[in-house]
Amino acid sequence: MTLSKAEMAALVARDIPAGSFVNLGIGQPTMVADHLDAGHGVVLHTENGMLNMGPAPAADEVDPDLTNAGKQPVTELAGAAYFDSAASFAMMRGGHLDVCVLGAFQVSAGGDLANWHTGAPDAIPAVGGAMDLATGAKSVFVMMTLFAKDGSPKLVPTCTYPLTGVGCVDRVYTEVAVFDLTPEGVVVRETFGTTTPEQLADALDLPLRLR
Amino acid sequence: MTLSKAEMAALVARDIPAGSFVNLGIGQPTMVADHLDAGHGVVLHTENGMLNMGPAPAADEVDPDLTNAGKQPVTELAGAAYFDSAASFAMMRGGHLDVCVLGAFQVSAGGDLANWHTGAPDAIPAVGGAMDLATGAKSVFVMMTLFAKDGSPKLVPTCTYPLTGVGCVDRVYTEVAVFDLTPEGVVVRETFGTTTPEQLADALDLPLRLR
Amino acid sequence: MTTICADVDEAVADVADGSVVLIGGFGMAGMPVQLIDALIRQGATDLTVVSNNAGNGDTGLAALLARGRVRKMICSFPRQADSHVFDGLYRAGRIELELVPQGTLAERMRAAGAGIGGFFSPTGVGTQLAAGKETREIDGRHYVLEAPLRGDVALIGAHRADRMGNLVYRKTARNFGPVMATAATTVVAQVVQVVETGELDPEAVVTPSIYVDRVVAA
Amino acid sequence: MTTICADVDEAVADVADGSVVLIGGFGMAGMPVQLIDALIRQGATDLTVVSNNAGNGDTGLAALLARGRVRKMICSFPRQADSHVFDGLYRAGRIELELVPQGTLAERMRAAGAGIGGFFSPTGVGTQLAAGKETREIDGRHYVLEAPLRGDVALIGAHRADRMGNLVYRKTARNFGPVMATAATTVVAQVVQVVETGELDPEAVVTPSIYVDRVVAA
Repeated sequence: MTLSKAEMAALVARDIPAGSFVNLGIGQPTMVADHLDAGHGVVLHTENGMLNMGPAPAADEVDPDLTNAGKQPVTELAGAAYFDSAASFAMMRGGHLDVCVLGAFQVSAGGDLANWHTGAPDAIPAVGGAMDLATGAKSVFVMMTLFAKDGSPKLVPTCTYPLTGVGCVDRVYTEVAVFDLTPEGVVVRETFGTTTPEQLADALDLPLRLR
Repeated sequence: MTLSKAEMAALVARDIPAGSFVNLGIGQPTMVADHLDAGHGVVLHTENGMLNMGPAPAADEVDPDLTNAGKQPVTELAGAAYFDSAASFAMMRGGHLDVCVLGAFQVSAGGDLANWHTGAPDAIPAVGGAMDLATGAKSVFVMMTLFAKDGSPKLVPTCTYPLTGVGCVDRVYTEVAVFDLTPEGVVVRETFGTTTPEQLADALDLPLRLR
Repeated sequence: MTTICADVDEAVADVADGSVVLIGGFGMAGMPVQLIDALIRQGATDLTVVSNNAGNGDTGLAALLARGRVRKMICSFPRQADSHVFDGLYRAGRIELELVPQGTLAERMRAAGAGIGGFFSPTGVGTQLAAGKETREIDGRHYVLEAPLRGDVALIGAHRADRMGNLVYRKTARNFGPVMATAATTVVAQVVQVVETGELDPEAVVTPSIYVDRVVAA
Repeated sequence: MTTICADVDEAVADVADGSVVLIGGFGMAGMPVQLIDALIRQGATDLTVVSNNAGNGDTGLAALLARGRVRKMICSFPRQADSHVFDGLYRAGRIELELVPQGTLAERMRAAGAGIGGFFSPTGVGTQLAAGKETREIDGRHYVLEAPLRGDVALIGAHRADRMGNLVYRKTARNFGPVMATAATTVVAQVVQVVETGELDPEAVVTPSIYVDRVVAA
């Protein structure tokens, strides 16, 4: 048994400290918002210039001037603030966000992140705010499947895809386990279903430590 | 006959192009504001974070939250905007002000400005925004007496006082003449009363050109 | 002094071939579509366009790209679900791309507007996007030196202007407008409404009039 | 998360000896006088204070200086008609002074808040205030490299806060408050009024709550 994407999102939401300022990357990380408890006081930041972003609007309340980083319509919660892109990225790069949650192609044991470019010759590269987030947030959480479609691990000794940031990832959420990337090495924080740390150690080309 | 301070201020005001964005330094340059024609559309900037600053208020309308760079009470004109100090100096340093008017201890023929520090051992130095203005404004006008109290010229071959900025002054208004500092040298733009360019050439240790 | 233009064509009449054009917007939010349409009619070509994205769908920036007027895009995120115009040009080798992290893109324009000659950023250190750039360790952290990015023209979308040229924006459509307004020689703002001077709250003005050369209601 | 403090003494209770304290205000406009009075009562000493001026008259920052609590002032304009407290300490050799051009002072704090490791500024090139600093010619213009300036604590004066900690200021009392709020580990804002969350216009918030640790009405 492995976790569904919704279950992974709920897990990440559970681990975000109350009152944190959080940026959720485009794609799967956006789902984390659905699992944040309103009473928890987490404030969502969107790179295009807003704090205290709310959920998607009803179809008849879509405002083209109010979108998230994925260009999807969102809403405004009480206490929101708007600012321009230079101010938004100053906030990110300056270390003011507590947590960001990003997707990844690969994460290395040392915390290197690759999530912006496959490096394929015909690929059109696009980086957006990923490098700023990876560099700036106090804690960088990654949500990804542990294995690529071809079965190769995505938590690796060294990234083969072009890097987004060096030594920046703190924790990796996957469908079978959560890993903490620490100065002492990769720590298995928890496993799900029938997965055991021994199975993970067999499947990954990495030394793993138990929590 | 020499010009009064008010006459000098009127002269400077006359030379500021319509619609300019202008910063007036503390002290004598502040008087230029009294001679600007409202229909001329000149917008005054104050370094502490405002555009479209108005004149001093009536005594019973003083607002301690609304002051100029000299900490004197001022007023707000229609179309005003407030911004913080970082934004105000970004505007100054970024070359967006058309004209600034500053006082000076000395100006060199090459346009060096000395106006922040006498260099005396017991003097307490204070620079404020003078270096930012001298460096950033498109045109830097100086208002000063041509001679110090001891009779020595203040328009000099080389400044002996500590510099505020290098090669930054475009024009010098004095009680006896106005000078343009050009790549070809110091040009006498106009003289007042009985003063002649020949007298100026005798009194100053500088080659002078006529306009 | 800000000119209130009669129409968008007047507002972009003098854009020269070969110009660096800063175009506001994050996706379509804040994109000055009517100004871009006017620029298409005006005919300037061989342009370098700086914008966060490289066009969405077939309107606005995408339409300018489709006409072959843009030699080079400087942006952070060209690849999107609806970026087929750019994708086609790029794959055909008909457009150059300079990819810049979004925060560095904003900060490079901020530096240009603020008179900063260069700045050390931690973003991108150790990645392909820092390749060939000067790096430096400062207080134990690694940085890459980034240069200011200036425009000849900025085309931005704002919400309201007063007749002096002060601007306010609306929600996340603000994005790149304010920083682009500081970084270009000529700044043209398309707004929904021009109000009388004095009608905007001076505490809430986002782009002061000093940065705005032309305003047009569109 | 922002704490709404019951009084100014609670708001500054943990300021440590030897701290770098950023203090807002341009002269008395925007100076958080009640927070400074609380800091005097609290007793922290050996402080480095960053503020545009070095105190006016005998209240606020001048009172803190008069108590001998400040080892070093970093400011742009200490000498004023009413700066007799600072003048006396300086002439007696009882306080250090680091003089910084006002725009560089603001930009160094902005850099600290924005994660910038250093920046090239044209201000001060060729003057005593650039002596000993790295210089560089970039595109034909000369620049001096300036370093970020961080605080342990910022004490600022704003006009209103909501309960989340979003701040708005009033007129030219805004000055250094917003940039100092980005540049210190702990940011304490003294406001005239705390309003319910939702009562401030999100378009007009100047300092978003993320930058504010403590708010106190005073």
